[in-house]
Amino acid sequence: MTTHYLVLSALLFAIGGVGVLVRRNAIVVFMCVELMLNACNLAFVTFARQHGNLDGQLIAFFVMVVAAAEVVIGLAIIVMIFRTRRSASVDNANLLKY
Amino acid sequence: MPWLSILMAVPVLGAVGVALLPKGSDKLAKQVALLVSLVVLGLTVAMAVQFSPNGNRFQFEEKYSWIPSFGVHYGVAVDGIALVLIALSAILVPIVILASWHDAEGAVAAPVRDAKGATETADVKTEVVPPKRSAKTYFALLLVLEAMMIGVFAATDIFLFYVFFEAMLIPMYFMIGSYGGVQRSYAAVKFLLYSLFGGLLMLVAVIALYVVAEKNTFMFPELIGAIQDPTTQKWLFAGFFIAFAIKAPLWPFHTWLPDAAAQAPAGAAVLLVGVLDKVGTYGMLRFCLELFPEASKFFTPLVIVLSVVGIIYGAIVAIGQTDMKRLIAYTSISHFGFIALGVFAMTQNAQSGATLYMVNHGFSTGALFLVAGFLIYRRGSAQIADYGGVQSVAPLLAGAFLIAGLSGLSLPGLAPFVSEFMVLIGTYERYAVPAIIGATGVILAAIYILWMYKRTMNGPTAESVKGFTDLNGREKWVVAPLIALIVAFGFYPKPLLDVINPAVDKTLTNAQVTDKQPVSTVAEKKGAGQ
Amino acid sequence: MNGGTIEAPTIEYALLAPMLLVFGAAIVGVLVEAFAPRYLRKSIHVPLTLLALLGGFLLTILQAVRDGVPTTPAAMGAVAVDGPALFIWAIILILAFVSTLLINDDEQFVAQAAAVPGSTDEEEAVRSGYAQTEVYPLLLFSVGGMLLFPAANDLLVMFVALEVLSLPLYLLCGLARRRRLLSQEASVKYFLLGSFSSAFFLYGAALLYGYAGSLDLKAISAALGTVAGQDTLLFVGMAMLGVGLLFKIGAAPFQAWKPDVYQGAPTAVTALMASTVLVAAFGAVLRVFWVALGNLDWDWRPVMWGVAILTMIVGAILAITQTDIKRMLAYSSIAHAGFLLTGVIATGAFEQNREALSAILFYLAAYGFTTVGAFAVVTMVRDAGGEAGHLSRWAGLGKRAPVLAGIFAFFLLAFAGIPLTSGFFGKYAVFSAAVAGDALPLVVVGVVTSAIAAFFYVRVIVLMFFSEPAADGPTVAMPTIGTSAVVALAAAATVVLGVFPEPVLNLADQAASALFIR
Amino acid sequence: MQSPAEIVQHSGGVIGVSWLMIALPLLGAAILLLGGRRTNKWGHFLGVAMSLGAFVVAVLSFVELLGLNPEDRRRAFELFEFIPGMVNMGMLIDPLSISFALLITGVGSLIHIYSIGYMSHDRDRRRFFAYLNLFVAAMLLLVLSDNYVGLFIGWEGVGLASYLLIGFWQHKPSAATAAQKAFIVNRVGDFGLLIGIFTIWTTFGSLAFADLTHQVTGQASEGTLTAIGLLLLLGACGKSAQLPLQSWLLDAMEGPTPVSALIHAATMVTAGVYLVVRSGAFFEAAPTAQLVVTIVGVATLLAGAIIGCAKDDIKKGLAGSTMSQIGYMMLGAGLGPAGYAFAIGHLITHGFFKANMFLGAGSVMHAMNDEVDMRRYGALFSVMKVTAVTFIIGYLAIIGFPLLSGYYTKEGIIETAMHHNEILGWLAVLGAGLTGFYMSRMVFMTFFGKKRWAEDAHPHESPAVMTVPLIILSIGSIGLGAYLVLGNRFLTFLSPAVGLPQPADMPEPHVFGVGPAALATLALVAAGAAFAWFRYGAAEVPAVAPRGSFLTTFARRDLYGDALNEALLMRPGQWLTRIAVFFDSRGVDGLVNGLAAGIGGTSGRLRRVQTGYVRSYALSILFGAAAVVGALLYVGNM
Repeated sequence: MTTHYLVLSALLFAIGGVGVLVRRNAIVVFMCVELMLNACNLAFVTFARQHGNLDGQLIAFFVMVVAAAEVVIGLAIIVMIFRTRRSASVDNANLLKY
Repeated sequence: MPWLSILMAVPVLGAVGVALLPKGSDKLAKQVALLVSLVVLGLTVAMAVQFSPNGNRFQFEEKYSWIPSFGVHYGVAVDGIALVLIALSAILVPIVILASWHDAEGAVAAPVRDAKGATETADVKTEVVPPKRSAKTYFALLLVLEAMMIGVFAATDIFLFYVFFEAMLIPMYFMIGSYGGVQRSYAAVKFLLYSLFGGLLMLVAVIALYVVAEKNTFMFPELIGAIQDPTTQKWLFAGFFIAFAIKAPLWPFHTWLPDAAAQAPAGAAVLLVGVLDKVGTYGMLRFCLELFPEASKFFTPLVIVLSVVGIIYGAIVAIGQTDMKRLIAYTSISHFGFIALGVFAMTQNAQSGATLYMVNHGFSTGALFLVAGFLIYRRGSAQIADYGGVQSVAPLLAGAFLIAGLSGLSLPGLAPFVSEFMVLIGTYERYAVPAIIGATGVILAAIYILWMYKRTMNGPTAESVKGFTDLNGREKWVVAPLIALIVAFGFYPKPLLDVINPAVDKTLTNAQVTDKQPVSTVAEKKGAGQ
Repeated sequence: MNGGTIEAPTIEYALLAPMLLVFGAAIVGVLVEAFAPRYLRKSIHVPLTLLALLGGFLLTILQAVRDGVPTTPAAMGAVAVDGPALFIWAIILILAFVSTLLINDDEQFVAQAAAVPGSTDEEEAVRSGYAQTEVYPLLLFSVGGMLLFPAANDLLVMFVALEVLSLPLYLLCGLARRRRLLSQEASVKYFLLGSFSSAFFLYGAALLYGYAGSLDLKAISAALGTVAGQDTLLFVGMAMLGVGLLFKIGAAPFQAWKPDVYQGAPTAVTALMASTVLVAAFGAVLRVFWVALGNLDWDWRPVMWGVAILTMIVGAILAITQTDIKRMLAYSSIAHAGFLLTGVIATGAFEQNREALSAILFYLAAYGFTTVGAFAVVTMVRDAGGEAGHLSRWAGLGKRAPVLAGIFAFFLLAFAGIPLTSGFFGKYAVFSAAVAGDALPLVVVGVVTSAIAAFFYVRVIVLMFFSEPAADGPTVAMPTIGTSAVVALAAAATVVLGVFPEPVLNLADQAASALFIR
Repeated sequence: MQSPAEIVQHSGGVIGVSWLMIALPLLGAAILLLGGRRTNKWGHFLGVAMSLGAFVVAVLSFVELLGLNPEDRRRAFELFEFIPGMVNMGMLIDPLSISFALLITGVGSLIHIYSIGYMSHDRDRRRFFAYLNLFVAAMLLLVLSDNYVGLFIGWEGVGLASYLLIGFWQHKPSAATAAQKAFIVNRVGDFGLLIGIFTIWTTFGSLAFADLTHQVTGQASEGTLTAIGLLLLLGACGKSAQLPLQSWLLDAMEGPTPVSALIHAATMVTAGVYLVVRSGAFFEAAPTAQLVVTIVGVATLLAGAIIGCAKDDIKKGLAGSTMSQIGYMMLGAGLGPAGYAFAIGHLITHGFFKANMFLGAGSVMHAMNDEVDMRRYGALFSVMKVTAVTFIIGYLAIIGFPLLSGYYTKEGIIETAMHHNEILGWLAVLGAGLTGFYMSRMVFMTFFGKKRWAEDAHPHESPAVMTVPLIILSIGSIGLGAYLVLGNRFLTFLSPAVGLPQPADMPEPHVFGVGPAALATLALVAAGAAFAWFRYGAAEVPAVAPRGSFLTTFARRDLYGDALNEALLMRPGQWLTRIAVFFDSRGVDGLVNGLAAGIGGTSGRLRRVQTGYVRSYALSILFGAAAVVGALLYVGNM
C-alpha cells in the first residue's frame, strides 16, 4: 500500500517541476521548488515505513530545516530583485543571455 | 660536459637577459642577442668536432628523471641526423638576427608608390610593412625559439620531444602575430591552430604508445621495437604522421605555410621554413620509421604518393604566385615533398639525401627568404609585379638573389643539388616511377625560380625601383655566409654525409629495411675501391 | 541504525578540525556583524577569515603528515576524511584563501545590498562608505560546505553540505557593486536553478534510500549486490542524484546557469565558484559514483560518456563566439569539466582507478590556480563602468600593460594545455588515465575539442597583442597588494606545476593511494 | 669491334695537375665576380690569362699523353670523395677528353682575346669575362671529369654560363626571355640525362666511366641499355639543340656575338655529341638507341639547313647552320666507332670554321653598328678585307670545298652513313647541298652585291685584337681537317678512348677520298651555291624581306617549333597553373577555412539557445534529467 504514497510523492514532484517551468512569478516558482522538496520528504517517510527504520523520518526533519534556510535566502534575493525591478516575474530578468 | 643542456641554457639565459634590458635599449638588445647566438654557434661547433661519426649512435647523452610518475625523462643526445640539424639552427639564428636588425622597427622604407601601376599592383594585401614593435621582445623570442629548436632535435625522450614540439609554436606564433604583415594575426592563428591540432593528435598517439608499450618510459631507444602488433602500429603511426605531415608540411596539409611565411617577417619565415618545419620530416625519419616499422612499410605507398603530388603541386602553384614570399613558401612545399619522398624511399642514399636536404634547404630557402626580405624592405611590397630591372640598380642584391634562386632549383655545384640527386637516385633504386615524376620537379623549379628572377630583376628598371640602394654592409654579412656554405657543400658535401650516413644506417636497421643491390657486379668492384 | 535504540554518537574532532574551524570562524563572523561597530568590522573580518582558512589548511596538512590518511570514516560513518578528501580540502582552502584576497577589495561589493540601484539610498550608502561585510562570514560558511561536500559519506550529509555551500553563494552572487542588475539577475537564476537541481538530488537520494534502506554510501554499494528487483528505483534514483551533482560541476545539459552566473556575479565570487566549487563538486561526484555506485559503473559509464562528450563539445563550441571575457571563461570551465569527466569515467581495476583519481586531483589543483589567477586579472582591467568585460575592450592591452597581458596570455595558454604550463600536465594525466581505461574515443573527442577550445584562448591573445589599442581602451587598475599577490601566486603555481609537476603529482598519488574509504 | 683500353689509375706529371685547367678559369671567374669594380681595369686581361693558362696546361697534358704508348693513353685519377659510396670526383685524361680540352681552351682563348676588342665599350666587360671564364671552367669539368655526376655538374654549369651570357644584356626583355628559355629547355634535356644516370647507377652500381666498359654493359638487358641510350640522347638533344629541343638555340643569338661563337657554335652545343661518344659503350650495345641517334641527327641537319636558308639575321642564319652541322656530328656519333672519329673530327673543325664565321659576323656587326639584318649589308668585301677573306675561308670550309677542313670530316660522316644506311647517307648529302645554298646566300648578301646600308652606317675594318683571332681560326679552318682525317690519324689517336671500328664498318677508302657520294655532294653543293648566286649575288636583293612562299615562312618561323611549344606546352601549362592556384586557395584552403567558419557558425547559432529565461534553463535541466533517467534505465535493463 505504500506504493500509493510513492506515486503521490512522484506526482507532487512532477507538479512542482512543471510549476517551475510554467509559472512566471518568482515566489510561485520558488514555492514549486519547495513542493518538490516536500515530495522528497514524503518519499523518505514512505520508504522509512517500508524499510522499517527511522532514517527516513529523521531525514525529513533535516530537509525541512534546509528548506527553511532556503526560504530565507530565497525570499531575500527575490525581494531584492523585486525592489530593483518592481516586478517579481522571472522572465523580466534576462539581461544575461547568449 | 653537458653540451646539449648548455646549448639550450645559453639562449634561454640570453633571452631573459635581453627581456630584462631597460626600455628603449633596442640597439643593445640586438647586439646582445647576436652575441649570444654567436656563442651558441661557437659551442655547437665545439661540440660537433667532438662528435665521432662511427662511435655510439647517440652521443653527448644526458638523462635525468624528470617526471617519474609519467616515466618522463629529461633525455637529450644527438646522432648524426640530429647533430646536423642542430648545427643548421645554430648557424641560421645569428644570420637571422643580423637580417632582422630592423624588422621590429616597422615601416622605415615607406612603400614607394608610383602614380599608376601601384593602384592595380599593390592592393592592401601586399602591404608587408608591420607597425613599430619592441625589438627587445622580438629578439628574446628568437633566442627562446633557438633553445627550443635545439631541444626538439636533441630530445631522446619522446615526451620531451613532444613538449618542445608544441612549446616551439608559441614564440613563433608571437613572432608572426606581432611582427608580421597586415594579415599577421590571421596567419599566426592559422599556423598555431593547425600545428596544435596535429600536435594534439600526436599527443593521443604518444599516450597510447606509452600505455601499449608498458615500458614505463618514454626514452626513445628503449621504445624501439616495443610495439609489435601491426594494427596498433598503424594507428600510432597515423597519430604521429599526421602531426609531422602538418608540420612539414606535406600536401594536402600545407595551406597554413604560405600564409604564415608570407605574413611573417623574413627572419621568422626563415626559421619557420628552414628549421621548424624540418621537425616534421625529422620526426618521420626518427620516430615513425623506427617505432612503427611495419606501419611505415604499410603506409609507404600513400606517403610516396603524397610526396610526389606535393612536389609537382607545390611547384605548379608556386609558378602561379604573384607574391614573392608566397612563391618561396610554395617552392618549399615542393621541396618538403622531396624530403618526405627520400625518407620513405627507405634506401641509404634516399634517407641520407633527405637528411642532407633538410640542411641544404635550410640554407638555400633561408638565403632566398632573406634576400627577398631585403628587396621587400626597400620597396615595401612583396608583389612581384611591383619590381623589375633591379639588377641594373642593385647588381649585388640581384646576384645574391640569383645564387639563392639557383640553389633553390638545385643547380649542380650548389649544395641542394647533392641532396636532391641523392634523394632521387635513392628513390629510383626502389620506386622508379615516383622518382621520375619527382624529377620533373627539376624542370618546374627552373620555371618558377627563373621566371620570378626575370620579372623582378631583369628588363627595364621600373620607376619604383630606381631609388634602390645595393646591399649594405650588414646585408652582405647576412648573405655571404649562406652563399659560402651553399657553394662549399655543393662541391664537398662529404663532411656532412660522413656524419649522416652512419645514423641513417642505424635508422634503416631499426626500420628493418635493406638496400636493393644493383643487377651488375660493378658495385662490388667499386665497393672494393672505396 | 536499527529502529529503537540510539547509540551515543562519537565524533573524531581532530579529523574534522579544519572544517569545524572554518564553521566556527563563520559563526564568529556573524557575531562580529552583530556586535562590532561598522568601521571595525572589515578590519576584523579579513584577518579572521584569512586566519581561519590558513589554519584550516595547516590542520589539514598536519593531519596528513602526522597520522597519515585515516582508514575508517569519521563521525559514525557520516564523514569520510580520506586521502582524496584531505587533498581536496587542501586545494579548496588555499584557493579560498586566495579568493579572499581578491574579495578584500571595496571595488568589488555593493555598499548596501538592500538599497535599490541608482536610488538615493545607494548614493547615501556609497558616500558614507558602507560595505556589505557579511561577505566574509558567508564566504566561510560556503567554504565549510565545500569542505563537507566531498567528504560526505552519507547522502544526507552530502545534501546538507550541498545546501550549505550553495546558499551563501546565491547571496554572494548578488552583491556586485557595479552592474547590479546583472548581479541580481545572476543571483536569482543561480538560486532558482540551484534549488531546482538540489530538489532532484534529494529525490534521487530518496529513491536510493528506498532501494537500499540507507543513505550511507557504503550501505548503498553493499545493497547493490543483495537487493533484487528494485532496479528501476536504483536507476532512476542514481540518475536524479547524478543530475544534482552534474548541475554543480556544470556538465551539459545542466550547464545553462554557468555563463550567466559567472558573468553576473562579482568577479571575486566568480573566481571562488570557478575554482573551489568545481573542486568540491568533483570530489562529491567521485565519491558518489565510485564509492556508492562503483559496482554499477558498467551501467552509468555509457551515460557518463554521453554527458562528457556533450559537455566538452558544448563548452568548446559555444565559447568561440562569446564576447564577454567572464562568459568565455565560464564556457571554458564547462569544457574543462568535460575533460575532467573523462577521468571520472576511466574506472577499472584498482590501479586504474588510482591513476585516474590522482590525475583528476592534479587536474583540479592545476586548473583551480590558473582560474583564480585569470579572474584576478579580469578584476584589474577596468574602465569607467567598472570591469571592462567586453572582449573588444581588451584590444591592445599588450601595449598598455605588457606584464599583465603577458601573464593573462600565459594563463590562457595553460587553459589551452600548451606544454610547460600546468594545464598541459593536467590534461595529459587525465587523458592518459582515460586511454589506460580504454576510453580512447573519449580522448580523441577531448583533443579535438581542445583544439577548438584553443581557438578562443588564442583569440584573446590576438586581441591583446596583435591588434592596435582602442582609443579609449580600458585602464589597468593599480592592483591592491592582495590582487597582485593572487596573480603572482597563480602564475607561479601555473609555471611550477608546468615544469616540475612531480611533487604535486606525488601528493596526488599518495592521496589516491588508498582511493576512497568506505 | 675492338674495345677501348683499360683506364690506368695514375697521377703525376702535368696530367697530375691537369685539374688546373678547371681551377684556373674558375679562380678567374671567382676573382672577377667577387673583386667587384676594383678589377674593372685589368679584369679582361686576367680572364684571358686564365684561359690561356688552361690552354697551356691542356697542351702540356696533350704532349705528355702523346709521350705514352697508345694503349695506356687513358689516365684517370681521383681528386676527392664527392658522395661517399657513390661518386668520387676525378679527372679522366684520354684522347677524347684532351681533344675537347684543346678545342675549348684554344678556341676559347682566341675568343677571349677577340672579346677584349668586341666588348671594349661595354661597362660590364669585367662581368662578361667572369662569365666566359666560368663557362670555360664548367665546360672543361664536363669533358674532363671521370664520372657521370661530374659530367652532369659541368653540363648544368655550362647551362648556367650560357644562361648568364645570353641574358648578358638583361635590361633587354628579349635577351632575358631568351636566356630563360635556353635554361628551361635545357632542363628538359637534363631531366632525361638525370634519369639516365639514375638508371645507370641502379643497373651497374657505379657512375665512373672506368667501370662502365663494354664488358659491363654486356651484363644488362638490351631493353635497359636502350632506355639508358635514349635518356642520354634526350639530354644530348637539349644541350646540342637537336630536334625536338632545338628551339632555344636561335633565340640564344640574343647574346653578344663572342658568346654565340664560343658557346653556341664551337663548344657547348657540341657537348651532346661528346656525351653520346663518351657513352658509346651503351649505344653500341643498343642498336635501337643508335638508330634513333642517327635519325635525330639527320632530321636536325635538314631542319637546321632549311631554317638557315630563310633567315635574314646573319647570326640566326649561322645558328641554323650550327644546328645542321651538329646534326651531322650526331649522325656520325650514331654510327659507332666508325663514325666517332669523323664526328669528333667534324666537331673540332666545325669549332674552328664556325667560330671563325661567327666572329666574322661579329666583326661585321661591329662595323655596321650592331645591324644584323643581311638585307642591310652588301658589298662589304671592299671595306673590310680581312674579315671578308677569313669569313669566306670559313664558308668554303663549311660547304665542304675540297681539301678544306670541312670537306674531310663531313665527307667522312657522309661516306660512313652511306656505308651504314643508304637513306641516311643520301639525306646527309641533300643537307650538304642545302648548306651550299644558304651559306653562299649569306656570303653573297653580306660581302657582295650592292650596298644596302643604313644611312648612318660607316663600316670599317675591326681592330687587330679582333682580326688576329679571325686569321688564326681561318688557318685552322683550312688545314685541320686534312691533318686529322688523312691516314686515319685521328681515328687511331682516339681509339684508346672509343675503340677501333671493325674493318667491315668502315667505308672502303677512295683515291683522295673521292667516292660517288662525295661527287654527288660536290655537285649538289655547287648547284646550291650557283642558285644562291642567281638569287642573291647577281640579282637585286630587296632591303625588306618579301613574304616568300609557304616553305619560306615555314623556315622563317623555325619550322613552327616555337608555335608548337606554345600550343602544346606553354598554354596548357598556364591553364594548369591557374587551375592549380584556384584549387589551392578555394579547394584545399577553402576546406580548412570552411571548416573553421562552420564551427564558428554552429557556435553562433547554438548560443541563441541560451535565451536568458531562467525557465528555459529549468526546462533544459528537466529534459536533461529525463534523458539521463531514460538512458540509465535503457542501459540498466539491457
